[in-house]
Amino acid sequence: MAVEPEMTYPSLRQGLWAIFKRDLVIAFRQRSDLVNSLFFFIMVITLFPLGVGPEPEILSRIGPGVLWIAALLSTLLSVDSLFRQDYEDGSLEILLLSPQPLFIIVLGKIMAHWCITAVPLILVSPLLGVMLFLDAETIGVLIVTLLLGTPVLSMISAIGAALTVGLRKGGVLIAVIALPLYVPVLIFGTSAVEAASMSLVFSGQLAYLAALAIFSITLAPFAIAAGLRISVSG
Amino acid sequence: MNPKRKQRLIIVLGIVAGVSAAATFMGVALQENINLYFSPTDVAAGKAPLNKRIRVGGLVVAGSLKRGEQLDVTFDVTDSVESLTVQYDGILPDLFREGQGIIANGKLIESGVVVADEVLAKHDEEYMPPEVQDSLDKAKAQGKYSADL
Amino acid sequence: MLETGVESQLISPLLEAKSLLCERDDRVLFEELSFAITAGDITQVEGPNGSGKTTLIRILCGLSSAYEGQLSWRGRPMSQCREQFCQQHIYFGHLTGIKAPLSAEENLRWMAQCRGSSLKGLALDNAVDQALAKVGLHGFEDAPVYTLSAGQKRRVALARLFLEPVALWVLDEPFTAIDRNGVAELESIIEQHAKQGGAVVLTTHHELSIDPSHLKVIRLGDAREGL
Amino acid sequence: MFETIKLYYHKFGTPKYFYDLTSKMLPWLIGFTVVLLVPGVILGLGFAPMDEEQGHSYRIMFIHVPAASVAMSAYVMMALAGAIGLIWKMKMAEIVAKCCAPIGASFALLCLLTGSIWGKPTWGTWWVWDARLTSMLVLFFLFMGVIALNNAFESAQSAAKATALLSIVGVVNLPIIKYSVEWWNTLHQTASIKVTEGASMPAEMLTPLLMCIFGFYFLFSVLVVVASRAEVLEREQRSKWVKQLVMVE
Repeated sequence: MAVEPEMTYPSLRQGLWAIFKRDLVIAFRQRSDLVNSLFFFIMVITLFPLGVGPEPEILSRIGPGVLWIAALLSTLLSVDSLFRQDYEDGSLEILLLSPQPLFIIVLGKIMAHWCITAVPLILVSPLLGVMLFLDAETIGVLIVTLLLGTPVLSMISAIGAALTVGLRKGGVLIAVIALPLYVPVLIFGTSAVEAASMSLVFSGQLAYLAALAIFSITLAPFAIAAGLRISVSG
Repeated sequence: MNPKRKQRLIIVLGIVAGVSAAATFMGVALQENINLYFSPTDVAAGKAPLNKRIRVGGLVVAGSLKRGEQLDVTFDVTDSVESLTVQYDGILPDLFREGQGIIANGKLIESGVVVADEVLAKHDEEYMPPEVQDSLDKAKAQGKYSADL
Repeated sequence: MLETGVESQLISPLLEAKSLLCERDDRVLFEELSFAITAGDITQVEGPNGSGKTTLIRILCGLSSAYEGQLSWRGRPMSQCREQFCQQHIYFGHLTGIKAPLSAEENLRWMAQCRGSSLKGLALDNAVDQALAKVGLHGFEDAPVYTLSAGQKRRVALARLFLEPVALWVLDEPFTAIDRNGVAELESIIEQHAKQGGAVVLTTHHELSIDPSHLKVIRLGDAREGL
Repeated sequence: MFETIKLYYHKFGTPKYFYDLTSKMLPWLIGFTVVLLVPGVILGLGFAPMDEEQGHSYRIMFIHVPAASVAMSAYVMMALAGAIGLIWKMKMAEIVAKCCAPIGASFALLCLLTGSIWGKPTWGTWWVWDARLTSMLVLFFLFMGVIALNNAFESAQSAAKATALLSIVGVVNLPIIKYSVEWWNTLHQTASIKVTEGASMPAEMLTPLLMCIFGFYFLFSVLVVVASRAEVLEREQRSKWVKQLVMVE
């Protein structure tokens, strides 16, 4: 009878926390990633008044949609580096060979990514909302929808990032893969804000967004983990 | 319980909890009557704010359409309980007919009067869906064969 | 350190491969490849470029599932004991997995945590310091890795081998970017690991100065296994 | 019973068996396609009665509806085949899944084009952001995503796995997308219940429509089979049976 070294089972929380902390520390040491996607978000939004005209009427009408689409694009832009840096320096292989379940590691990485890219964006959105002539209540609802919706965006785009991490031309491909899947989030997000701006009840849309968020947080990590294994083993 | 089983149990419980929470929210959302516009009853009950861009919807009351000197029109919209008046200055959509469902975007200037900047007619056509059965059923119900998709 | 491995080495092999077959887009890299790695073995995978050395290494360490045949770890099929296997081997590939913005110490710490190491807090700090001292990086613990030279980065990665006793080392070209002294050091480290009852699988283009009688060879390229 | 199913499943999963079987099936499939589609289209486009409201323009329905139906089914089939390939490592399923994508995308495109042509006389515009139009457009995008991903990989094995995963994710999302788009579009509609004036589709219209739908399904299966056979030959070009086949012919 062979004596085996005892298997130590680290708690799932410990694995999640370790990778989350690592990614946050790295992001704060290389601030460019953090700042770039935020500035992209701000600049896209400031382009709209220049493109469609500065009339408050028009801007307040398209404002929620503009903010949402800018959020969506900046998520898409930043997600390419989510696994690519790890893939290029080899730490993705180490993560894949961890005894921890891969989906937990993936979840930790995406949580860190969300904190780095989505949170600053949500924090500046009230300011941009004011620049687009949205009223206070609308801005409040907008922030709630972004809070619920951006995790879904992160999860969906991470699936694209996982599948394309081994490929040289990742960026555009992620967009082609992920954009069609963004449709429901965009619809429910903008619709809630629009309803709020008309003083209609919007709790229904928020409930849909919450359902999408929980659903994607629960199941997407498994798809992302499978995608990473396919990309790395290929 | 051995640690591996325990870990698996936690994962399975997590998935079950997540999926059922999502389902619960979905259920809440479906219960919630998502109003995309104010009905004349809502407006009569004072739910719609004054002087704010809102959306109202209902059926055009037969015989209520009055055309002004130029493009301006007024008509009444009802949900068969209450009704309100819509003033509009612009070209009505092709599908606009009396008895037809419409949506108007605009401002409520006084109780029961909406100044619309946009009037949308409900798509009269019932579209034929890709699924055969569905399309046939609808065509049956409609009695005509209309633009699909 | 590895006393647990000593008993098992006499009884059953650590890693066993039975009739492995790997096809890469209609080209058979190897087929009917069978071998066993027992504790104390140093096994070198040999073959010309493109013969599938790295592919075999990636299959052995569990990164690639593009194979047919059976792999087992301590007598159990690999699919049933992935966690144990992951905890009891270290893979060291072409890419080191070292994060440049982090310090050497931080790098080793997250690697240990990621492996689900039982070391925590002070014990982990000590283990990290000792491992770094072992690869000659004493005094460089807190410097961000991007300030180190390529060889030093490689050493940071190698320090991972000393964090905790691990049964199997899977090394793919471990001698890249390491100076002559370093190579000799690494070779003696590998031999020592084998002597203590560990096992090593490696590929290298470098002529090993390890005693050939201790060295097992898996030869790829002529489609049949050596051993 | 179960064992025999398993046996046949594995047998069918081998490229050679698939090739032999489809050699026998293909004439039948083509036969059914022709028998259904030719009279279906002729009857539909030429002889079915004119619609009282839309005149002749409704006739495009005989192409449009089947195309939409087949495009949807193609996506589901692609995901199913992909899942089988991913889980049981069945090569044949991977090949079929790969072949479904461009064919399904073509049908979705055909559906969008015919819809647009139909929209012009009916709505007076080439495009309407209608729920069904929009969800068909999204379906087309999903197909394009799968095709793009498949082309991006150099290794056919990884490509098959990656696209299988993507199409499974897409299938999970398909109902959510469809539902949300439909719900989004109800903005343009009132909640009023339409009063229906009974009267059903006359048999002269229904018959050609059904013939066209089934004909399109057979057409789809013919296309998938032909494409898969070509793919099988290319992948297995080094195997003995393909060499023999080439020698004989």
